[in-house]
Amino acid sequence: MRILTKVATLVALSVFLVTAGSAVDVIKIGVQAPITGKYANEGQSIDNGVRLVIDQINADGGLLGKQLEVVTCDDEGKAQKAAICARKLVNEKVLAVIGSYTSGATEAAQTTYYRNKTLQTSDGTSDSLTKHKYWTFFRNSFQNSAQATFTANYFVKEKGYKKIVVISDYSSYAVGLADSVTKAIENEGGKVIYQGKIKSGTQNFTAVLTKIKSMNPDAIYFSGYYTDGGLIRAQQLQLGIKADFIGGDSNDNPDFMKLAGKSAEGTYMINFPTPDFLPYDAAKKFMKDYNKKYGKDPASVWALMNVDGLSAIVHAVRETKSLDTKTISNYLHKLKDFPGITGPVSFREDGERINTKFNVYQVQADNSYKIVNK
Amino acid sequence: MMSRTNIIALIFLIIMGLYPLFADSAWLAIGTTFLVFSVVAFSQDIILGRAGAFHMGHAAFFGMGAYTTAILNVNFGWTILATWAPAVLIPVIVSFIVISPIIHLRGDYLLVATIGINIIFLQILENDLFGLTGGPNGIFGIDVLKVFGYEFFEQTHMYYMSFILLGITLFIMKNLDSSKFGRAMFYVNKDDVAAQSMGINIRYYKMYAFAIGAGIAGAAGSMFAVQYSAVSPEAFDVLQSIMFFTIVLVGGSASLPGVIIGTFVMFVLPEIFREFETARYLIFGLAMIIMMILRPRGIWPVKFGNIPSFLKKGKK
Amino acid sequence: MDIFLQQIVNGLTIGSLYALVALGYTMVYGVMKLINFAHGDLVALSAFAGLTIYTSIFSNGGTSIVAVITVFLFTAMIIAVVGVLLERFAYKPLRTAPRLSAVVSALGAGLVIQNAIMLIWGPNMKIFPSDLFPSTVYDINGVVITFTQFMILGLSSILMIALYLFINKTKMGTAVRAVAINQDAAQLMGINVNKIIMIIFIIGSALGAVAGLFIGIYYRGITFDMGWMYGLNAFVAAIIGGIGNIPGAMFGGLVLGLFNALISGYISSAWAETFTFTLLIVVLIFRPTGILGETVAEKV
Amino acid sequence: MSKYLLEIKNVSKFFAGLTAIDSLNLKVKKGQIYGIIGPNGAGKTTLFNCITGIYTPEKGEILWNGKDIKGVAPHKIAELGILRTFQTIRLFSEMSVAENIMSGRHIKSKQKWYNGIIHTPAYYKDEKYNWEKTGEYMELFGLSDYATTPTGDLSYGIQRKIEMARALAAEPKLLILDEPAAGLNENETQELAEIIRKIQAMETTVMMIEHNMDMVMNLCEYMTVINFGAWIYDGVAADVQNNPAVIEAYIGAEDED
Repeated sequence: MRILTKVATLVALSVFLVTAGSAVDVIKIGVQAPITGKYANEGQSIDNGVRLVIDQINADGGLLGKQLEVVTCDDEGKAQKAAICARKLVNEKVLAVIGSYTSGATEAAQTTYYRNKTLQTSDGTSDSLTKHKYWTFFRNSFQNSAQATFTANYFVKEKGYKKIVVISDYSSYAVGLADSVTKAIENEGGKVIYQGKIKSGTQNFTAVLTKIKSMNPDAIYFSGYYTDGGLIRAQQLQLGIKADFIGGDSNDNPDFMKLAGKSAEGTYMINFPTPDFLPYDAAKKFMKDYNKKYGKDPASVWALMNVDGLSAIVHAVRETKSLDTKTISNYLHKLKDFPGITGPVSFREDGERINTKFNVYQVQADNSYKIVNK
Repeated sequence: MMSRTNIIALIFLIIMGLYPLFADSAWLAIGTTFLVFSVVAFSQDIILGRAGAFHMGHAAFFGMGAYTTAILNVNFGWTILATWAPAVLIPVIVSFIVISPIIHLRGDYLLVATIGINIIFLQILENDLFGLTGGPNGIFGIDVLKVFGYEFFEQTHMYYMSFILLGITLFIMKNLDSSKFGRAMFYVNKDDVAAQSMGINIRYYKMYAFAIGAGIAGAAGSMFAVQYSAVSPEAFDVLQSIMFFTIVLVGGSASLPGVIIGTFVMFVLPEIFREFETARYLIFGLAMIIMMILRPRGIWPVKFGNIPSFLKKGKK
Repeated sequence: MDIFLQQIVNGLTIGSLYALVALGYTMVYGVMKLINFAHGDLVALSAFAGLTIYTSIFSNGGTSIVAVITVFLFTAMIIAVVGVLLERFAYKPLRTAPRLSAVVSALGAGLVIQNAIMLIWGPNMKIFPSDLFPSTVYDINGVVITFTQFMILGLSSILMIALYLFINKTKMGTAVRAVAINQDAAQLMGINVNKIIMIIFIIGSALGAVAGLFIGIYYRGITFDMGWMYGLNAFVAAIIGGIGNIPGAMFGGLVLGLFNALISGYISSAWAETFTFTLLIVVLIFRPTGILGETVAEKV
Repeated sequence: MSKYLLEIKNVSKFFAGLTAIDSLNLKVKKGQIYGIIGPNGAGKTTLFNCITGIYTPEKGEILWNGKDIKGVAPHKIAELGILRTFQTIRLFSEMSVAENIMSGRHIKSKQKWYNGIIHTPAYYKDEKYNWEKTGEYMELFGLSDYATTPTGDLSYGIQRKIEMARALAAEPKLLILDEPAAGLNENETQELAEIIRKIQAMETTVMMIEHNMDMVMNLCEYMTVINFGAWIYDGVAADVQNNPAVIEAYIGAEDED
């Protein structure tokens, strides 16, 4: 028994030394993103984007004289996996976590990061992400409600839709967006004749669409993700429903066009400016570097948003010369117009990014985008 | 004199008890989940390995415990300690309600019906029935255990809480095995016609197994919810049930060391081989096939003959 | 009324896919008393293999009957071979082992196939070209049938009738039925049981392959883990119809497809599986061996 | 109180239109060794299955101490004191001899539902008592040496004994033996007969199906002969042996074999 205790102490001591030794030299940055699963191409883009920027920072001499190291954890876009990732990244003692892509996975991890004083920045758009007012959390995109107001205004004022159908899946993000859009449309004086839900991943949406067909709508708005949106659009036209199809921000992905095939043409997307349309030089340079390193473009603007979140944190560390997350957070809460690749980055007291704008794109025959809003 | 099983159990408990001294926090987290999963695997074993009911929906009971704690704590503000009793009792009550109409189904039919129960449970969670379950995102921000002002939030605390739960589970299993109830389950499992001719009410003992199994799984679920501070539907899906089912059969039905080994092989090994990320489940599947071909009754099959020593006279 | 008819058409389409997959389950179960958990993953494998064959041989795209027939034949052959290998390596060594060991082996085999797909084709969704079949749409009094739906309904009916005739009218089919009833007796009568089991895996896998290709063509997006969902639904269909019973699997598939479409259309797609499994449990409570299954008296 | 321990009144059992038992009547007195004989397929085992609740007869009454027990669940029948053995041995073959016999003590054990989770002083007393009883029955059948051996590893003759010991451990009022001598050699059959006598001495009524005529005639005080599910004759051994209908049934059956 005494020998066992000795061995145990020895092992514990060496473990302590090893971890203590490694913690000094590098600053770890966590990436929590869906590397596999349904949203894999978005998750991989985020991971790639972060690694690209970090490589550049390291090549320029690092941060506060230290090298940065990326630790990626795959949350598969699932809440429970996200909770496990949170524990893992906290155990790795990362300074900040970039991600995740989905609001659900982001929210599931939030509390753990907050309890362990780890910064987190995500592109999740659910309003609820900032409701706790955790000082560790920064949203690098925009709130659903902002998008909803824009969408409603476009539907009612610009297009003059009379009969609008709103569809979502069951995720809190999509339901939240659909509810806000419905409410906003009614505030604008428009009419939502049907609000339906589909089960993500079931592939067969004809049952709901057949029901919608009988209502003869002039617009179908889908607030869920591209993996379902592309199929809904294709099945809509197969069933001979003539209505316009308008997808919320999460439909903006190349796979949408592949899934919809020829039916993609004429589809509308409402999103933050997509990478190609970003007017900033920094964005153009980022896209070029990304393409050079990975041989393809990032899946969508979300990777760029997350990169901006990372850049803002790195900027704050440089300015405050501190690795204390509370100090960094205090600085970020007052950040104004930091030049990001998706435009100026400013945060509110609750970690909300301010000053974001939207566009409506129409998909052309060659699958390119055209801005159609005023 | 101690029996071989008791010695093995003691060595195992000592190793697991000292484990936090050796492990860093990441490994401690894996160790904690290992303990929780072994508890669930034992409860699955009561139903599958002992009573012989083909039950492939155990994640539902595990999830019921987890969600009971999560809902009562987050939505109703109960303390974690106060949620323990309902986290055990609700799965027990639900098992009575949903299993009793199908308990008479034979073999594979019961297997599919229990998969169905798991899927229905999952759908209730995903569809946010009564606005309680949080839909596909689940419930976040579950509290930690607080007793007399102490907060047990560190990984080591979680580990030892799970360790104690495993201890309690082993204690119950031991008591079960040496009682009329544990034996009756085996009789029903091995030959149900002979068992009922001996006066054993098959229905009663299968339900008894389900009730105890559900209760223990519920307790483990409660622990799981607190450990990760979040619960969400996919942690309790059919694939998870299949894992518990496989743990028991790969390790050895009704065998205490077998179930522990099964949990280790099915849960910890994949964690160790995380480096081979992409190929690991492929290898894992192959291993399942090979294991069943080489050891169809499990790695460490059960040995019967656990009788009082005064009866052990023979040499044969 | 035409909405109801539209739902019926939609339901029959998915129902006949379930039926094709269910036949694979029911034939294996009938002969080996084994739930072939890997069958759904074979269906998924077929969709991926078919996509690769199509894009590598007919990369210029475009609809051509030759292309479609080639893809279907090649894919069905490949999946049949995989099915036979599956039986040889994962199930045959376990024929005399405890029943649950074979179940675990089947689960392991499913994991192997699923992850092999992921390693070969990657974890992301792959998308079928939209021009494999012409995008013609038939509108019959407001009820819309696409060419693809028409093909699914037509080809699966033909395959099912062919299988029914094979099982009931040919010598080989009689041998299959004999092995299903009593393996030992069939062996004594000079039937080569191994050969029959091989034939069953060939037919079951090939039918699953056809279903897999149709899933790809009809729904376009395919993922490495989709086999599980289709497999489970098809398996439930087989049980509802009466597992081990070939017309039962066809009947069960169509019933489940229709039931699903009507539930999704008139109640909620979110509860579709709850209704599916409630139906299953109710059927099992009242008819423990399925709707068309025979009740077997137990011998004591 | 009825005069008879068990009374079968006009019992009929059908399988998919076939008549397995046809309006059968018989009466078993307390303390008897009662034989049921008849050719293969005569419906003897079906009759036992009806008595023990595995089958429910479509017609007639099964009176136990004057009360109808038709359609009562098998485990309840066992609780009433009717225990049985099987024609094809049904032991819990992976389990040890002691554990098998202990299953007979199930209905005598007074453990409460919570004793499966937590043990109480009453549990310890009950558990010890029943294991001791198990030990007594192992002693009685000469099985003590095999206490920890899995029954599947033992010879046919010993397995038959274990099955009887298991049923007897439940202290039955009526013990039903389905071909107890099948597969036994002459010595073992001899031993078996002695054991059955001992059982009778323990005030247990015995009903048995047996093809070994020497043993039946030697042991059974009264017997009923059935063929094609129907009564042919009943009486004491000497009468049965000389009855022309019985002889014909047996010879006819042998022709068919």
